[in-house]
Amino acid sequence: MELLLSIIIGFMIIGAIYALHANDLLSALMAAGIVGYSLVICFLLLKAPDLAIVQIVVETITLIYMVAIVLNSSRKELDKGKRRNAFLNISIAVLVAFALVYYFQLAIVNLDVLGEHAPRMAKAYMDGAAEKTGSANLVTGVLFDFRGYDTLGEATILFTAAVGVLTILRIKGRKEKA
Amino acid sequence: MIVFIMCFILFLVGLYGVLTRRNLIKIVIGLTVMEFSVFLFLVLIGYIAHGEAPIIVPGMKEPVFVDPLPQAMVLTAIVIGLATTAMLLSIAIRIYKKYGTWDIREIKNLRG
Amino acid sequence: MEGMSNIVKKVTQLISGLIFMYGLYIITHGHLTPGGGFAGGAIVAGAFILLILAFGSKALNLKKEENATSVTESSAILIVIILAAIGMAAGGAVFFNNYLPLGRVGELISAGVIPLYNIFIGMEVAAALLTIFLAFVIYKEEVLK
Amino acid sequence: MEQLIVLFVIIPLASAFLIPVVGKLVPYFQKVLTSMVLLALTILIFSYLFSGSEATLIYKVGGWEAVENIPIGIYLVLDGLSAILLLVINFIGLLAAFYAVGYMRRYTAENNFYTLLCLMIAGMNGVVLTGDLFNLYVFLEIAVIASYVLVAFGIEKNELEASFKYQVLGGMASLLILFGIGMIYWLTKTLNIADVAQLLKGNSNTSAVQFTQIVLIAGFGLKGAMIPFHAWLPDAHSSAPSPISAMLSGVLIKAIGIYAILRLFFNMFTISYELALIITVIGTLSMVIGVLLAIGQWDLKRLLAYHSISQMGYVVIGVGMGMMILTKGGEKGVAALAIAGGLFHLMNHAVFKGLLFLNAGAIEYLLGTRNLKKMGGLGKNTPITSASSFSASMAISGIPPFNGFFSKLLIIIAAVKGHFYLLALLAVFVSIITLGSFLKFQRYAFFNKTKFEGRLLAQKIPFTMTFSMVVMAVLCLVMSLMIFPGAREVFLTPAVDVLVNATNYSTTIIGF
Repeated sequence: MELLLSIIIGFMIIGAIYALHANDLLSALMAAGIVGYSLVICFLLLKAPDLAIVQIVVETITLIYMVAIVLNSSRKELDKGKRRNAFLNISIAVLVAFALVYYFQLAIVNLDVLGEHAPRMAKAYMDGAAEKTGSANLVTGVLFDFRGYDTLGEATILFTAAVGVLTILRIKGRKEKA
Repeated sequence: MIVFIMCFILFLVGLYGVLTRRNLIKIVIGLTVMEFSVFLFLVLIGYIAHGEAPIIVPGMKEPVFVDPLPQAMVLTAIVIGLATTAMLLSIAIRIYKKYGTWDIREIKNLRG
Repeated sequence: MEGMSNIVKKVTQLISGLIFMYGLYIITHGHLTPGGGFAGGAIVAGAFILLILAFGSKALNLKKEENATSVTESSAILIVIILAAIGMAAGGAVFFNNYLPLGRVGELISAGVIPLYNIFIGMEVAAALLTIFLAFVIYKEEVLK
Repeated sequence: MEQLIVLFVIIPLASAFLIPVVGKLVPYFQKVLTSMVLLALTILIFSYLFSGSEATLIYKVGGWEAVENIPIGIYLVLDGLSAILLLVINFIGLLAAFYAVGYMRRYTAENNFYTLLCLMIAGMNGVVLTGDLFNLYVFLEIAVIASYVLVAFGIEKNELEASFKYQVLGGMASLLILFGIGMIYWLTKTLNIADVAQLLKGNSNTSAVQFTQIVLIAGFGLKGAMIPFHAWLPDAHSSAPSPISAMLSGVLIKAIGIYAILRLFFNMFTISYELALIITVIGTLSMVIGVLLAIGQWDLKRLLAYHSISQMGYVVIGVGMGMMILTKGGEKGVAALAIAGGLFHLMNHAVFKGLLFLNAGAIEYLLGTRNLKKMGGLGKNTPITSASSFSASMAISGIPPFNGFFSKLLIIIAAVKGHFYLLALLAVFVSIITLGSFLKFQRYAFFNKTKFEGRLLAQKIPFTMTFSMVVMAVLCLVMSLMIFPGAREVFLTPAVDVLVNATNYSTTIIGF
């Protein structure tokens, strides 16, 4: 299980690196889409069907938004003059990444390994959840009843985003000085 | 253990993308990649070996469920990520209309 | 944004009704099967976006559509917060209290208020995503003019 | 009173959802509703403060009682610290909203402005009230996304760029915070702050906890614009419309940046010496570098934005010193003094920085320019703005009768008593430079001989703007009374108690 997941995440990393270095913006978007959809596979492997559905649909809609914007804009990447010290930048990046990963590995060495998770707060959600919330789907039960307040905040965020996009994309910002 | 480290590497790749890319859309892609890695990290924490998906099916006998709390958190976080990306894209397209390019350095010297 | 070829239009006419129904199914069965307000709402929004993409933006008066969706969105989330506030009045006088009878697990009409939350949050998510997409389309129309 | 805590979040949210629906039909609806809502909330928080109940109020959303003493629902907790933050958010919000009634006539889409203002305030109220980690992240996102849009409200070139940079850095900070919350859930398997505090009481020096603390400091430090992460603040705060920069500088970076660090690092993690050192060093850097960057600025709002960073430095060193003294086992009196100085400065800064941005807005409303060199000769025809701006400038540079002086005095006394002589010296030095740069602002804006050659955009500043400025100017004087024993017990002492004896936050909630 752990091996299978790390292979998929390995492909996601390669896809992400390609997405960031692709020349044409559309191919960069496709690579980002691949990373998103492989996340769906990880969710299915980790027994999270709710997240798989939401991630597929949200990833599709994000791609539609991005392609709607990038389609007839200048898609060619403006890389005037390859960076002279490309090698230096990459080596610095790898060094910093290695140091951070080493520090992260040091931090998580004595935490629970994948799979050994003894839920404490969630134990009350799981045993006897049917009686408390009555919903067969525990995640919906947690989302709408145990932590309904979060979901209200969540719906507000989408409302804010919609109002925000309407505000930013309106035609005239300021009334002409009378 | 290796899975968490790979997840952290994906986070660093996204961070590298956001910090070094000059193209507005690639910065947004870098940010979404960072989001993916944090979501994966949260679900990985909640995974229980041989656990069932957290749906009560009538025929179940004494099931061990995977932890539903991180899944509820990630479901909320995915939609927050969508809202943030939509906001970033609306500002990016507006900047693109004003300057005609996605490139930050271009924008800097056009600004004069 | 002009529409696509006739084949795409015909296929879209067939499919988008199906997608819309599937989205409603996901919303209403949120407490029984995986999915729920968020996933179902996004699928419903996807059905409408598919229509606009296939038939182009001339097909409907976008500005009026945008106002309609943003008004439905505000009213949907207003109903959600009223439903939650009713919890304060009824039951244990506490915000977000599940005050309707829970019924038997696995039946459609069960889990008290959760299906109502699912439906209105699904409506709100669909209207929000549609408003954002319409804002992008209207903005690109203005840019091209 | 227990039932009323939730109103702090429900009322702004409900009004934010109501405005787009009703705002289009009834013309003045959104302005009146916003002001009424914020007035009601300010009165509510005043009633809690003056009721002197001292008890921390706990509200279990959804009615989920703790199972075997493990809290499972989301708790809303109102104690001394959140009370003064709520006071700052709602009162400055009320004055900014009232000011915006006159100022926002120049902008289109006023309906959206008031919706987003209500959402931002609801988000901040939610962050300050919540006792649950993931809930803190969700409401933090609401407040921050609303502020991204409000920064780019005028959709000019530089505003869009400033908002984009702010959004990218803000998005990264949010992901770091979510990453930190994931680590905490991994460590303690629970999200309730009090529960985590109980579990982390023993092993607070393992490498996992330190890694989480660094990630969280980076995330919240970026939100609070402390020195290594301050890059977005000058652009964002200077390009936003004036009432919004007043809210951003005066309230948002406090309610989200500083408050979250205080709540998590005092009440959740057990305070350790290295942590206190990091926080104090960041505070000192912010204080000194912020003011040095501010000297060369000629754009009025950028000057004020840089000063925000340095004044935040004061608050952070006040609290950092308190933490250092507590962990080193020094006497609690000095630590309480330092923390009281920091919190008092936090409240004062909200008032006088908000007033300075409102003055900048009034000047921009009249002259249409923000460049100090182009301004001049305003002293005569705008007496109210020049008087209020004079009082705010004196307050920020710490001149005796005004409130800035007393809070800086507290911090410096605590620094001397706690043997941090370097910090005391730096605090005085930075205060002098602040005075210098604000005298420059006064001279160029109001007492300059040269008549303003451009065309005056308006003859007189609308009533709502002058009213808010006058109220804030009076506040700059009145708040200095908070130092005396009468008013101090009401405002400062409960907040200081929450931080000084940090552990009884979790005992009151879990022991509940």
